[in-house]
Amino acid sequence: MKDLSVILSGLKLDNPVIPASGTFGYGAEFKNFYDINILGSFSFKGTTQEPRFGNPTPRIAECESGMINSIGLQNPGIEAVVSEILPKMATYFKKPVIANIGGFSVAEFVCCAEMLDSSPQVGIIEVNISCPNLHKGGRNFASDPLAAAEVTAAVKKVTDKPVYIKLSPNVTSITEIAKACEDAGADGISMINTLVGMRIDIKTRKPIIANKMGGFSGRAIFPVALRMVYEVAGTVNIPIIGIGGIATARDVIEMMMAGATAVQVGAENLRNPYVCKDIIEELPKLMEELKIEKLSDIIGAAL
Amino acid sequence: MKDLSVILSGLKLDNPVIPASGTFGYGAEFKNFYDINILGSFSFKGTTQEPRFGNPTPRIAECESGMINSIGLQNPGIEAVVSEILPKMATYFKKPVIANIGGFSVAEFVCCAEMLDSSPQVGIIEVNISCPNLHKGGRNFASDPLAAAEVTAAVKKVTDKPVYIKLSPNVTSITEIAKACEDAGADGISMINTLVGMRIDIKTRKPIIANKMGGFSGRAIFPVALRMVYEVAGTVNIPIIGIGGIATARDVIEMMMAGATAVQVGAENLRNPYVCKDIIEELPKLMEELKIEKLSDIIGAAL
Amino acid sequence: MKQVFFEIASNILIADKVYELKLSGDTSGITAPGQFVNIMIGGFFLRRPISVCDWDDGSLKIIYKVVGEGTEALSKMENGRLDILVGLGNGYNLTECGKTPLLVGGGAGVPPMYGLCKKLVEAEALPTVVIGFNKAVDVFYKAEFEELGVQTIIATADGSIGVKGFVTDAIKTLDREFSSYCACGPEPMLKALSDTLTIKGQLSFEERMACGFGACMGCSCKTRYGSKRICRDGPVLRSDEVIW
Amino acid sequence: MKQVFFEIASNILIADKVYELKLSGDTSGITAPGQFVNIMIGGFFLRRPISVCDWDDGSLKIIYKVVGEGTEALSKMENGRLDILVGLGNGYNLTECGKTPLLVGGGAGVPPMYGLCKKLVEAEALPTVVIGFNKAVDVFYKAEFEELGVQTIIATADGSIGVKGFVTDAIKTLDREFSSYCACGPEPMLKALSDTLTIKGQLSFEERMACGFGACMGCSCKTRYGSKRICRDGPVLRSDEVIW
Ligand SMILES: Cc1cc2nc3c(=O)[nH]c(=O)nc-3n(C[C@H](O)[C@H](O)[C@H](O)COP(=O)(O)OP(=O)(O)OC[C@H]3O[C@@H](n4cnc5c(N)ncnc54)[C@H](O)[C@@H]3O)c2cc1C
Ligand SMILES: Cc1cc2nc3c(=O)[nH]c(=O)nc-3n(C[C@H](O)[C@H](O)[C@H](O)COP(=O)(O)OP(=O)(O)OC[C@H]3O[C@@H](n4cnc5c(N)ncnc54)[C@H](O)[C@@H]3O)c2cc1C
Ligand SMILES: Cc1cc2nc3c(=O)[nH]c(=O)nc-3n(C[C@H](O)[C@H](O)[C@H](O)COP(=O)(O)O)c2cc1C
Ligand SMILES: Cc1cc2nc3c(=O)[nH]c(=O)nc-3n(C[C@H](O)[C@H](O)[C@H](O)COP(=O)(O)O)c2cc1C
Ligand code: FES
Ligand code: FES
Repeated sequence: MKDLSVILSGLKLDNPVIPASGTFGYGAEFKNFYDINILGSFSFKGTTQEPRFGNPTPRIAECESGMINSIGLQNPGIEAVVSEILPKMATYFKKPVIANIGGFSVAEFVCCAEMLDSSPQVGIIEVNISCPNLHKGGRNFASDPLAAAEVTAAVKKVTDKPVYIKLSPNVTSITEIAKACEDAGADGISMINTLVGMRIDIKTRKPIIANKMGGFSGRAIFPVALRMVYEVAGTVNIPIIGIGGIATARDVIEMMMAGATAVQVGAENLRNPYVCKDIIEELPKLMEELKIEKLSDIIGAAL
Repeated sequence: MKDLSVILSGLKLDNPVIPASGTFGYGAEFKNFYDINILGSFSFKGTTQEPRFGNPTPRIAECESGMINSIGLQNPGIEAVVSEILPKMATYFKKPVIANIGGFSVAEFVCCAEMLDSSPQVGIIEVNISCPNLHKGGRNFASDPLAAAEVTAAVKKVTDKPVYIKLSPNVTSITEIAKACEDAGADGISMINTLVGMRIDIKTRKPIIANKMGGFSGRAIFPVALRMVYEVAGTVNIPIIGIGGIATARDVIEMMMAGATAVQVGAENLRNPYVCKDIIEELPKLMEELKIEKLSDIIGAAL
Repeated sequence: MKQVFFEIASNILIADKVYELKLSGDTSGITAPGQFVNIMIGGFFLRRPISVCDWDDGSLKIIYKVVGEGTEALSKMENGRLDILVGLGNGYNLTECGKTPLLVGGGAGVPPMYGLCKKLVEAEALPTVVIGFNKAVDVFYKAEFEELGVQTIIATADGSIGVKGFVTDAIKTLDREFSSYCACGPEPMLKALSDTLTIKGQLSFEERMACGFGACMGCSCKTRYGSKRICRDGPVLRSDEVIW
Repeated sequence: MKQVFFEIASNILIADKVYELKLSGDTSGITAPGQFVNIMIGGFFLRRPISVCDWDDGSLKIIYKVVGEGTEALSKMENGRLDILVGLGNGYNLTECGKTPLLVGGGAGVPPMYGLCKKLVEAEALPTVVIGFNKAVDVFYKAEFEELGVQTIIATADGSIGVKGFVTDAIKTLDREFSSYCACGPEPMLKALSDTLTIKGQLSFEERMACGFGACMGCSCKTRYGSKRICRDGPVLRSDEVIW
């Protein structure tokens, strides 16, 4: 029997496979495809303080080996999530979930984290700092080490749950941001969020996405995500959840060798709703081939 | 008859299709595949002051819809290029060429530019500022607006040829760097160079590339390149050569609508040596379909 | 909602750039006309959403227009297997259609009207069909609708066949009361219908989609009853909830 | 150096994970044994470099081992067309081989030795062949070499067939003088040969490649005569220029 378990800040997962925020909703649709309790965990759709409709449509554009999304954090707001969605989720998902929160001010992150702190279903709070900081003239939290540290420290103060900061790849030095988060008390790093990308409709001569640009993800971004995880793993001492372009068991192994303790699968869920199940079934076979007994043994093997 | 011509800082090209530096050598291999005089121009392999062997091998790794290279600027040095290679090139390429230069100090860029200034074959000097600045502790010229401006101004001083600065995408704000180059006198912007990427061999558990990381390019990076060209086109008033993931005539049109005056095709040349010829033949048909008479009319159409 | 691997039975051109694709495989996931399927095409990242045109136990028919690279690639497949998610979306509600519904299809919006018409006829309703195209070469499925025994009016923008003008012009020629209307087609057509007709309608919308099964919020739209996902809560919306 | 679209004639398993692929198409671009071709495989960005094993007017034979996803995909193709760049690299120089050359192949390095052997025999030289494998199930082409009328010694690491040990062990059993040697196989084997044999040798090297035709500098190596590109100035290097 292969041992697929990994531990994220004291939370033991049966396996390292976690659907990524925004690509799995609250799990309700996927449970029609397979028993989602086979997953390590899942990260639910990014939640903000107030309900948000999100961006105008079209919100989706296709790319070679990937896609662009511009959902704009559509969600029912933290109150509805805590009081309506989490209780419903408890009926079909029996493991601790990763609660992804977004925000446009430090206060918004703090409010969301506070409300999630008392939920026993939440295993980890994942703080998506890729949104622009409306209080600082739209500068991104994720591209400024001071802002990233400020959010981290503030969220840490209001919750006892492990806090993972989700980083954006659209920066000159992601290690600098990761280090700032670690120093500010982050329990782990989730990385990477989407690259900023764009497509133009050559017939209409206009951007396909109503908001012009959006977040580019899918298989195409794997080499960038892997490199960044490798760099950050060489810099910080907290666990990393590797995200970006993962679609196969081989990708999972490669990402773990780069230094990730667990992984999240994003866009691939949208084209192949069974991908996480496929990966979980394939992992023990691939481990056999590669002579790996305990999956956690390979974390950072390439460092 | 469709008009495919475009003008880069006074230099009229028959069409906007230019093989990118490092993927076309000095044209000698490609002339065995087709008559390379059909090209708009081509950008030759990055040249440094001294000859360089480059990085250890393996230097190549494959990715989904792309590849990583870590050539490390292998080249015979500027003197050999000017005195031996350019005269030989004159026998088979009859159009002005784009001279790509690299450097690890401002003085190195200046030396290369000076030596190329007197060559009538050189139409444009393309300054690849993605190399680390050895004089400033390895900080990248391309990620620091001041360093980028310094190189630009210094090179401009020693040559009357149009100077295009080639930007790296691995930065938080590419518009900031582009603006700095424009303000320092750049005649145009070439963008983008490769994204930093990595792959690991899961059998050996080691990075595939000897130098661990390398430059990721090919179709996968097109949405990132397009977005950055669009951003920079909205910021500067000098022409842009759009580079990154271009493989089809549709990509060329899309990149030009984003604001590029011409384009460069990189990695795709290595897998399909005929790609530039294919694109040049396909462009008039696609223009017919899209009711475009003069290709230069669509530059920046999506802005 | 189900993943099924279908075998291509045939894939033939039936009008200018329009193909009819017959597939065999498990159709038990399909529950209503107006639902759609989401087709994986080799070499493309996203699936392509296409309406169910007709189905029975073990076979499925869809009709698609070649508009881009995905549908172009699909049109070249002569045999083999296709990975398809079936039974997506709500579809039309037959009860709400009433006894004498008007079915309106425009261009690539015609196919779901066929399946709907068939189910209505089976349920002993008396639908009337109005379908619009640009010109004669674009027209398809006139005979198929007529074989169902329903009155079928064609409108073409250039008048080369049937009533000259839009579906709304053709509807004006029908001096009759309808219990409700169902429509699928370009958004301007849907809006024109909703502006002209006072009876209740069920309108099918399109949006760029990623998942097609409700998980990504890629296809949201605002309605009078809050935000809805075209792929899951739609594609069929009631005329009184649509915000134009 | 030429792009050719070849038709797959056959693609069969001839040893453990080793396939022989016969192709028909224009082989006029191939000029010497030891050259290689670069094969585009659907879904992969880079082509896969594989040595020419044998060729005549209109047909080409290559032998490849399944080691990763590309060769795995190739092994599943039964028919169809392949986009291949042919005539890449320098190949072995027959004149330099002399009258009585020793040909040494290891594992996936055996195939080019066959084409070389054939050309040498045609040129009335008297080659001796030593080929090494890990174990009996890996062995291929013993009979084919023997059919050329040349002495063919097999070495296997586990001794399950032929001489137990490496090719160098097998060579020790040959009490004879050779005019030169030619080799292709894993780098440790090439180094061992170069360390043991004092005669002139031509050694074929492998490197990760992007273009395969000399444009990208992906495959450079340092030699005593400056830097060379394995794909263009190689894959065959002379033993006296190699820097180990
Ligand atoms: C619910 C629904 C039902 C549909 N039913 C039919 C049908 O029965 N017959 C038919 O011909 N067409 C139908 N369409 C439209 C069909 O999905 C598009 O024509 C098709 O996706 C175009 O793909 P392409 O690769 O050829 O075009 P490209 O433009 O190359 O596609 C690029 C991307 O844009 C998306 N896209 C392009 N046009 C549309 C569109 N109109 N709607 C949604 N996404 C689009 C594609 O899915 C793909 O992700 C339907 C669309 C939806 C949403
Ligand atoms: C000049 C030359 C001649 C060769 N001749 C033969 C031959 O006749 N028979 C044979 O079985 N093999 C031969 N090889 C090795 C063959 O190219 C690799 O086994 C093959 O590319 C592996 O592809 P893959 O997709 O299965 O492996 P993967 O590991 O999935 O490939 C990933 C990438 O690495 C490259 N790669 C992996 N292994 C090698 C290697 N050993 N050498 C170069 N690139 C590699 C691939 O080309 C691809 O770009 C030759 C290599 C070279 C350079
Ligand atoms: C449709 C979509 C919606 C997303 N929404 C969120 C979100 O709400 N919060 C978040 O932190 N990341 C969000 N992401 C980013 C993913 O969680 C993930 O970081 C990114 O897509 C990279 O992984 P991938 O390449 O596997 O898709 C979203 C991604 C997609 C494709
Ligand atoms: C093998 C290889 C070598 C390269 N060498 C150089 C170089 O010497 N100088 C330079 O400015 N860019 C170099 N580049 C970058 C390309 O010119 C181009 O900017 C980049 O690859 C993105 O384009 P693509 O996606 O079409 O490949 C190289 C790229 C590749 C793939
Ligand atoms: S397309 Fe994903 S929710 Fe509708
Ligand atoms: S692989 Fe490109 S030069 Fe050899």
